[in-house]
Parts: sequence; structure tokens; C-alpha cells
Amino acid sequence: MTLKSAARDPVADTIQRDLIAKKGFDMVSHVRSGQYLKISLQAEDKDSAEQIIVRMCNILRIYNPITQNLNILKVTEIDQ
Amino acid sequence: MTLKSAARDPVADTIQRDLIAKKGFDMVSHVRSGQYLKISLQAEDKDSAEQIIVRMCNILRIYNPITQNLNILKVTEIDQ
Amino acid sequence: MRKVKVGNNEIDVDLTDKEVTYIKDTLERDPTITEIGMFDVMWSEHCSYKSSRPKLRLFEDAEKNYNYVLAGPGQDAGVIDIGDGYCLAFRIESHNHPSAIEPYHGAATGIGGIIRDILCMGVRPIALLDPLRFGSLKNNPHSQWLLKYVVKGIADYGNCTGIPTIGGEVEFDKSFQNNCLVNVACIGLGKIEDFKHAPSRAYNPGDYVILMGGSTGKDGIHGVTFASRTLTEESEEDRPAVQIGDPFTKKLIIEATLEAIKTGYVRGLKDLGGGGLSCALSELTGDGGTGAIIDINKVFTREPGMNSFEIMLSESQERMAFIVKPEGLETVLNVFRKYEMAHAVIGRTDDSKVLKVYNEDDFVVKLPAKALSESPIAERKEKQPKFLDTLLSQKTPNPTKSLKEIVYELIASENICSKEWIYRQYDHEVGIRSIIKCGDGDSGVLRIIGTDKFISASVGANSKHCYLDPYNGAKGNLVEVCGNILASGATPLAMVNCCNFGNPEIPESYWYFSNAVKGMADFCKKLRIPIVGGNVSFYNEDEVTKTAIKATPIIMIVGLIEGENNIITLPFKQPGNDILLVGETLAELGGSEYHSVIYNLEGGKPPRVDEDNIKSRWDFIQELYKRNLIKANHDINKGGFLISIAEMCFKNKLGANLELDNIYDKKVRIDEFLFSESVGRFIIEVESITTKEILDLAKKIKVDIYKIGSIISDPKINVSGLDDKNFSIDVFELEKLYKNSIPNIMDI
Amino acid sequence: MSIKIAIIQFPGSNCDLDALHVLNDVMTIETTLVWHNEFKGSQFDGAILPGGFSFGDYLRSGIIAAHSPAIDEARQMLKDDKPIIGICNGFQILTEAQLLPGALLQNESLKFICKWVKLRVENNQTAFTNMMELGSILNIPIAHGEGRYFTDKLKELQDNNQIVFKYVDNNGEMGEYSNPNGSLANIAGVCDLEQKCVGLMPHPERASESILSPEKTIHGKLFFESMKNFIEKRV
Ligand SMILES: Nc1ncnc2c1ncn2[C@@H]1O[C@H](COP(=O)(O)OP(=O)(O)O)[C@@H](O)[C@H]1O
Ligand SMILES: [Mg+2]
Repeated sequence: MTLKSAARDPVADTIQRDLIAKKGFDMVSHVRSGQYLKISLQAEDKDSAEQIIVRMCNILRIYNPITQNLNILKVTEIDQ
Repeated sequence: MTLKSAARDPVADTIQRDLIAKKGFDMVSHVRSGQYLKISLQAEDKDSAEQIIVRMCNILRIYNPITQNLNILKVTEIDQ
Repeated sequence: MRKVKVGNNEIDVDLTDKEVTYIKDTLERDPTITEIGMFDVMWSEHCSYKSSRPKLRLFEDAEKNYNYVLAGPGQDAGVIDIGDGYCLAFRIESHNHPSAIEPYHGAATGIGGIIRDILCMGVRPIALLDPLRFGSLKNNPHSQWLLKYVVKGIADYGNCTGIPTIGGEVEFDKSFQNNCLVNVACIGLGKIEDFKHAPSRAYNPGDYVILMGGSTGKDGIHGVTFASRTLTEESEEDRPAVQIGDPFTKKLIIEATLEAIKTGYVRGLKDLGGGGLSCALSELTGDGGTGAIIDINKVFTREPGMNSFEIMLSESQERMAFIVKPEGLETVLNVFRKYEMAHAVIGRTDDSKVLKVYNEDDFVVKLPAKALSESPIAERKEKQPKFLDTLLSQKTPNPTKSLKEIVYELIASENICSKEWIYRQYDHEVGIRSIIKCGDGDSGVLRIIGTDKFISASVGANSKHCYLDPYNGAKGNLVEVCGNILASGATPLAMVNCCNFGNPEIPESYWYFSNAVKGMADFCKKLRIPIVGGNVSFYNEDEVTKTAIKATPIIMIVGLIEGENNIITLPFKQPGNDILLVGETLAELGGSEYHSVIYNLEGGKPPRVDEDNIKSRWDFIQELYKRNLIKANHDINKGGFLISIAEMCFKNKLGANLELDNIYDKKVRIDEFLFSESVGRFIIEVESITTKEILDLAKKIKVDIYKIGSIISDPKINVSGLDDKNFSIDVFELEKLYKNSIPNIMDI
Repeated sequence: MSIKIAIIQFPGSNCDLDALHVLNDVMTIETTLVWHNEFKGSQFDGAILPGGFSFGDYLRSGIIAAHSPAIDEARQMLKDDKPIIGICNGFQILTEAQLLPGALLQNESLKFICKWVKLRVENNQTAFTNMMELGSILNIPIAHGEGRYFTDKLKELQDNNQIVFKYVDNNGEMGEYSNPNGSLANIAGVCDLEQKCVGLMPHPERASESILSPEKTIHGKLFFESMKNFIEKRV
């Protein structure tokens, strides 16, 4: 979950400001911060796992659609 | 950045126990929480980009290696 | 650390060979691996006080000698009777080692631990205080990192549990560069019956033993032995010892525990801190004269496959052990169910005086309950350090800067400037008791709702003074912290302390400890202040440079104010009123901020304490309060009396005309006079028509007092009477320097 | 008929007892604490969601509590014309439950802030502000880490008069210095379209007794007097 740009992102701004102050990191052009969740669940397959997660995030408002974007970074299978 | 696996993760435990499980998503077996940063920078190639990021995270103490793990999830190239 | 062989296992312990033999002899068999682990923890410096006990015996027996002391040293917290059926519990503890490695979680779990200690006494935790020490802050990213995350850890934990942080203090000094000090204190308030109903003892056979709260995990095994060692390279590997706090669960534990006590069925209560379950169970039964039989499989664990050793010694946070009357079991469990707190009945007490822990049919532990508490004593040598003579004979150089410049530099210095950057991050008002809030006075003042009584609390120490003279330094700390209590209108009631020192095995470090304890003991006996608790943190020593921290015996005092009208505040109130200085100013610049900020000098002659003088000053101040003559009061501390006067001008944007000719006697240098840190002085504001009455009274009871000037509406401090050295300083300019110093250093 | 107010306790609420003291002892309004999953709105004339850290503020402040059955009860109460106020964490819960518009984000400074501020009353028609003067200035403390108000519908809020309080300076002016946490348009509190539900970050219960207040004001009482007035008029 990352903050939408209209909502501003002071965490990222601070990191960037500190980086500039430290010198030598001027190659960094942009930072965005967010929350990260790693969720293990049982599902038929990757697709259905992803569907469940998206549904869950929407129903439970795991992310706040007013201020945040939801991104599913990776779905991997683990054997049991 | 996520908490090391030996460490407790009260945030994730609470999300799972008081939100996810109570609302019927009992296929979810495990949750881990963490912070996420998306960083855009200019670098020679993917490898050197990754190196800069790791160096930056260490210098700014963006994560604390004692309790957290740093994971670089993805490095992609963007044209400019 | 060394290895000991137990059966087929080998285990790393800090126990000495002598201790291991002694254990075998008393048990008349080989101990199990879990038992060895328990002895290792319980006999560590942190739990057993093996080096410090011989010295701490110098303290007067508080429970015996003071009728209002309900619980003294040896309990989880000191408890005093404050009248109207109420009692106060308070305690201070160190969390230095974990915070040095992981400032955020280290400090947070420090708060978690001290809250549990207070809760154990059956009362509600209502306030926190946080004395802190770091290396110097300027141009020092490491110190800044530590400060930032220690404060955030305290804030996140305290704020979330709904306990206001009402005060604290900070010192920055290079001796804390690699060993920061994070001490935390907590105050609890409750009815005396609640305290009496839930002692941390298991007195009755047949009661249920219940574990409640967080689950038991592999984290933090050996945290205690870790705190009883110096921070070395090895500490890197000790890192799993750093705990993650969970203030949300703690908040529920507080509410569930207090509600369970109210049922009347809880007969004993103990928090799980250092040494985990093994420590809690052996103390409950050992101190209560009972035994218990425990089924280790009932303990709920975070991960499968934990062995008995790990379960018994885990220091996972947020757990409490309850001793519950048989007939009340369901009622108490229902309280835990309401708060959805995990819990398990893990055993029952009996009259065997033996603690037995079983895993199926095998016994894991079978120890006489008292065995663990009878730890050996370590005799330590003491020796005055050689470097002291050189330091004490250092002279103040001739000033090259103007007095005005010096005042500006002092007020902006790290140790004197405003600590608002810190306390703004603490919720200091939750609980709606805070009357004098952080930064508004010398001590935090809380009301007791439903009465016209007020609690005043303050913490502190002056490490630079203690470094030069631990005996007088420790006394001076008491004078200063009691002075903070007195300045707000309160009477000091009782003291707890937290001794932060170096490695006790090094004679020079032990000398500091020994003398500081002696200073505290002597002072408290003389001024009738009961010492109701304490904590010792040794091994604050840098292994690489072989230097210890500056000796830091932190003092915490609580006091009481009867009646809202008797609360005194710090700011100057009224132009035209007189400014008086109470107490003698001597040429005592050793360990002063003036020396350190202006000359980078550590030595010189530090302040000494004369108890009789201090006593008559305190009586005098109390008498003026009784006659309602004091309009504002502030004790004098680092930087000398000009700094105190400046701080009193800020709030109401006032100034002062200071005419120093009748006090400055020219036998000492001007800088020695202005920046001296002689202890036990106060600046008071009085109405000018009452000045004569006050001076006469002072003469009668032989208290040093001087009229040094009057308050003016123009925000300037005009200093005259110093030969040709008269000067004038701007209050707004001073305030700007005072306020902006830390924010300017911190925000890169 | 005497009125009855509930203070809803969530796991982690910590200003519940403070609010209880003010309502019962200072205001003498009959008030009870109710554990969140036992709360029945039909038994009360109004409800307070107190400050604190419900469920530790884990994931996002207010989000887990927003799923409590107490919120369905609260929704029904509003339909029944009963007033509800969310203070600090209560405000966060009400926005996450979408009973109030917008969201509360981490303070611009990234730090928790505890201090007294000044509020300007922007709407005195609500159930909790009807005894205040429009444009008047209140002394009141804040204590929060996530109080930066944000909405993507500022225009709508303005048009519907849903902005109830703004942070201002001593002179009643808005400026960067009077905005403690970076809130959009200095917004400190908002209400629903019917003006019966109000949420704000500052703590009226900490500003209802002169002994607690640096300037000896008791502006916090106005909130609860307004609530009483609203309920009594409606009856
Ligand atoms: N670490 C801290 N936490 C909370 N409050 C603090 C802290 N450090 C200083 N303060 C507050 O700042 C004020 C001034 O502190 P200090 O300069 O140590 O007082 P003194 O006047 O006794 O020298 C006090 O109100 C104190 O409680
Ligand atoms: Mg003081």
C-alpha cells in the first residue's frame, strides 16, 4: 500500500531530504513510502489466491482507497 | 523491510487475529508486516542501482539490521 | 561465558565453578539443564545483586523506620501510604544495554517492564518519567540516532498504553557515547486494599497458577545475563536478546489485571521479566513459603517444538502470572476472556516448599523454592582512581569571552537548553491528572481526582559532579531532585534510585558505586527520606577503551502537596516583585557546564553538601509557603543562577534588574560567582512589601538569603554590581537560543 | 426525562475514563462505559468514541475498530437522530468506518505531538457546537501521531458546511505556524451531512476543567453542553 500523491508522503520526503543533505546520493530522484504485508494463505492456485487477497483488502479496507494505492507485488506458491 | 522471523510481529498478529480471522478469512494462515519504499534513481545498470540502495539504507539507518531484514523486491529499468 | 556439562548437554553460563559446585552440593545431585539455566539467570548480577548487596545494606530499613512505607526494597516497587486510603507505588529501572543496540525496541520494552512492576503491586500505573544519557549530540549522528529512537520508543509505548510521561531529564556527555543510559520510572496510584490484596507472593497452598498475556516464544532467552555483562563484540551475537514490545497487548493486560484484582479472588501477582517463568514462579513460591507443581505443556507457546529450557527461560514480553483462589477461578478467567487475553492454568501451589515443573512424567525442575534466592555474594575490591587528583586540582582558565557571550552559549548548550523536542512527543496529559506538565516546572505535578491532594515527582542526577566526587555528588543529586519537588510546593516523601555504574570487578568502578551508595544512605538518614527501592545497572563500561561511564546514581523522589492553592509554579508573575536567592554561592565550578561548555574542562572543585544547611533551607522554604509568601520558585541547577532567572522570565515575557553588589563579595572571581553550581539554592519571587519579613526570618534561623533584584516588564536581564563588568541580556534572544538548540541539532 | 450517554470502549481506548469523569462528575450527565461488542445504541441518547489506540493503531489508526459491531449500532443511532462524537482515535475510527468523510494520516513532522492549540469554530449548527459562537476561538490540547486530515473532496466539504473546526493562531488567523500536523486547509474536525456526527483530533475532555488548562479556560465543556442541548431540544 503506498500513499497517493495528492496525500503527500512525509516519510519519503524526509528520506529524500536527508539523502540530499548527506551528499553523494543525488542520483536518487524520487522516493515513495508505504506499508507492506506478506500474507500466507491456502488457495487453489495463484490466480485465486490473488483474487482472495484483493477481495479481502477491499472488504476489510486493508488499504484506504482515499489515500492509498494497493499493489500486489508477488504471488508465489509454497508446498505444504 | 520486515521484522526478522525470530522476532514477534504484534502488528501482523493483531491484523490477523482481530481483523482477518474475525471477518471470516480463515484461509489466511500467516501475516508478516513491514515497511515498503519505492526508490527511483539513476544508475549505470541494475546491479549498481541495487548497490546504491543497500548503501543508502545502511547509511541512513532506514532499517535496523538487528531486528529487521532488508529485501530488495524488484529492480526495474525505466527509460528516460 | 563458559561451558558447563549437564548430562549429555553442554550449556553456556556465567556461573563460576564454585557456584556450580555449590549448586550440586545443595541439591545432592546433578542439576537438570533447565535448573542450571535458572540458577544462571537468578544468580546473575541483574537478578541477584551479588556485587551490590553488601553496599545496599547501608540503606536504612524503610519499612521498619517509617510508618507510612508499606513496601520497601526487595519488592517489585516501593509503596507508600499517602492518606485518604490511597497508596502510591513507584520504581525506576534501567534498560541500558538493550537500548544501546536497538534504541526503539530497547526503550519501548523498558517502559513495558517498569509498567509491569507497578501493576504487580495491584495499582494503576498513572505516570512515567525518563532520565536519559547519551554521548554529545552535536555533529554526532550516532547520538542523534539513539536519542531519536529512544524517545520514539518511549513515546510509542507510553502513549499507546495511556500512561502520561510527566517528566524526565537528559544529559549529554562523551562518556555515554558507547553506553547510553535509558532509565525509566513509573508511578502507580490505588487504594491501599488493592495493594494488600495482591502481593507478589503465593502464600496459600492449593491456589491455581495462571499465566496470562502474550505467548511464550524463543525471543529474549538470556536477556538478563546479557544485561550483566559489558557490551562487547560478542553482543552482536546476543542480538536476538532484543525484544519487540507490544503496547496494545500491554494495555489490555493492565485493564484485565486491574479488573481481575477487583474480583477479590487474586491472591498473588507477578510479572514475567528477566528470567521469565522460572524467575516469577520461584519468587512467588520462595517468598510466600509455599511450593508449586507446574505442567510445562500448558504454557502456550508462539512456535511449536520449544523445549523446557526455552519455555522456562524465555523472556517474551507482556506476560503476567496470577495466583488465584480455587473458588474464584471461573470469575477471573471470565475477565481474561472479556479482554480476549490468552491464558492457561499451568499448575497449583502446594505446601512442599519445592518448585516442581513437569514435562509429561519427566521432571524438568525440582528445586527448593528458596534455593534460587539464596545467591552467593561477590566480594569486590574498591580503589580511588589515580586520575582524580589531577582532575580535582584543575583551575578555571581566565575568561576570554564576555560574560554576556558566555550566558548565551550556556543557555544554548545541550545540557541546559529546552528539552521540548523530547517531551512534545510524549502524551503528558492522558489520564487528565497532569497539573504541571513537562517543561512547565521543576517537577511534574498530578492531581488525585476525588481529593485535594497532588503528587509531585522528579528524577535526575549530575554525572559530571559524581565523576569528581561520588559521595558528595550522590548527595547533590538528592538535593537537586528534592529541590525540584520542593520548588513546586511539595514535601519530599520517599526516594527510589537507579545506580548506573561500570564494571564492579574493576576496583575503580566499584569505588564509585560504593561511595555513591554511602552518600545516598547518609543523606537520606539525616534528612529522613525513606529509600523504598532501587535498581543497579553495572557493566556500563566500554570494553575497547576500558573506560566506564561517568557514575550516575539517578534519584527519583515523589512528594505530596496538600491543597490546590499550595502548588507553586516556576514563571515570574508580577513586575515590581522582588527576586531573592536562597542559599550560599561558593566557588564550586568543578564538573560545571561553564567549565565544560566554555573550556572543555572536566575537573575543578565540585559542589559539596552540608546536610544541616540544606535542612534549614528546606524548613525555611516550607515556612514561607505556610505564610503564603512565595509567588514563584525555581531551584538552581546546571549553569548557575542566571540561567534559572532566565527560565523564569520566559513564560510571561518579563525581565529582571539584578543588583549584585550586596551578594558578590569579591573574594571569588566573577565567573566563579555567576556560574557556580553550588547545590541546594533557589530563586524565589516575593512581593516587595514582604521582603523584610522574609529576610528577618532567614536571619533568625540562619539561612543564607539575598535580595538580588526585582522583576521588570521590559524583557531584559540587566546585571549590575559587578565592578566594570555590568551587562544586559535580551530575554527573547535567550529564549530563542534555549528553544531552538536541539531542533537545530537534530533536523539535519 | 434524563438523558443517557454511552462511552464506547474498544480494546486500546485510553481516554475513556477521562471522558467518563468529565461527563459524570463535571457535567453531571448520566454516562456509562460500554465494551464495544456489548454496545446497544437503542439504550442511549448519544455516544462518545473516546481517544486512545484502539487495537494498538496497528495497520492504520481506527481501521480495526471500524469493523466492530459497535459501528453498526452507531450507524443506526445516527439514523435515529442521536448525536455521536469521535475524539482523536474516535475520529479516526469514524472516518475509517466512513461515517465521516476523509482520512487521517501521519503528522507531517512524523512525530507524535502533544500540546495546546487554538481552534476556530467554523460551523456552530452541529449537535456538538450549537452552544459555541461562530468564529470563536477555543483553547484545547491535541495529542496524536496520525492527525493530518486529508480528503479528496475539499470542495464538497466546504459547500456542505462540513468543516467544523480549523487550527488557527492566537489571533484567530490561519497560517503554516498554526497548523500543528499538516492538515489539509488546517482542518481539525468535520461533521456528517446531517451535522449529528462530529469528529475532531483535539481532546475536549482534557479542556473541561480550569485546573488542567494553561489559560484556565473550560472550552471543552461547550461540546458536551451542546450535545445535551441538542438532545433535549429534539425530545
Ligand atoms: N527526557 C525527558 N522526558 C520528559 N521531560 C523532560 C525530559 N527531559 C527534560 N524534561 C522536562 O523539561 C523540564 C526541564 O528539565 P531539566 O532542565 O532537567 O529541569 P531542571 O530545572 O530540574 O534542571 C522539566 O519539566 C522536565 O520534566
Ligand atoms: Mg530544577
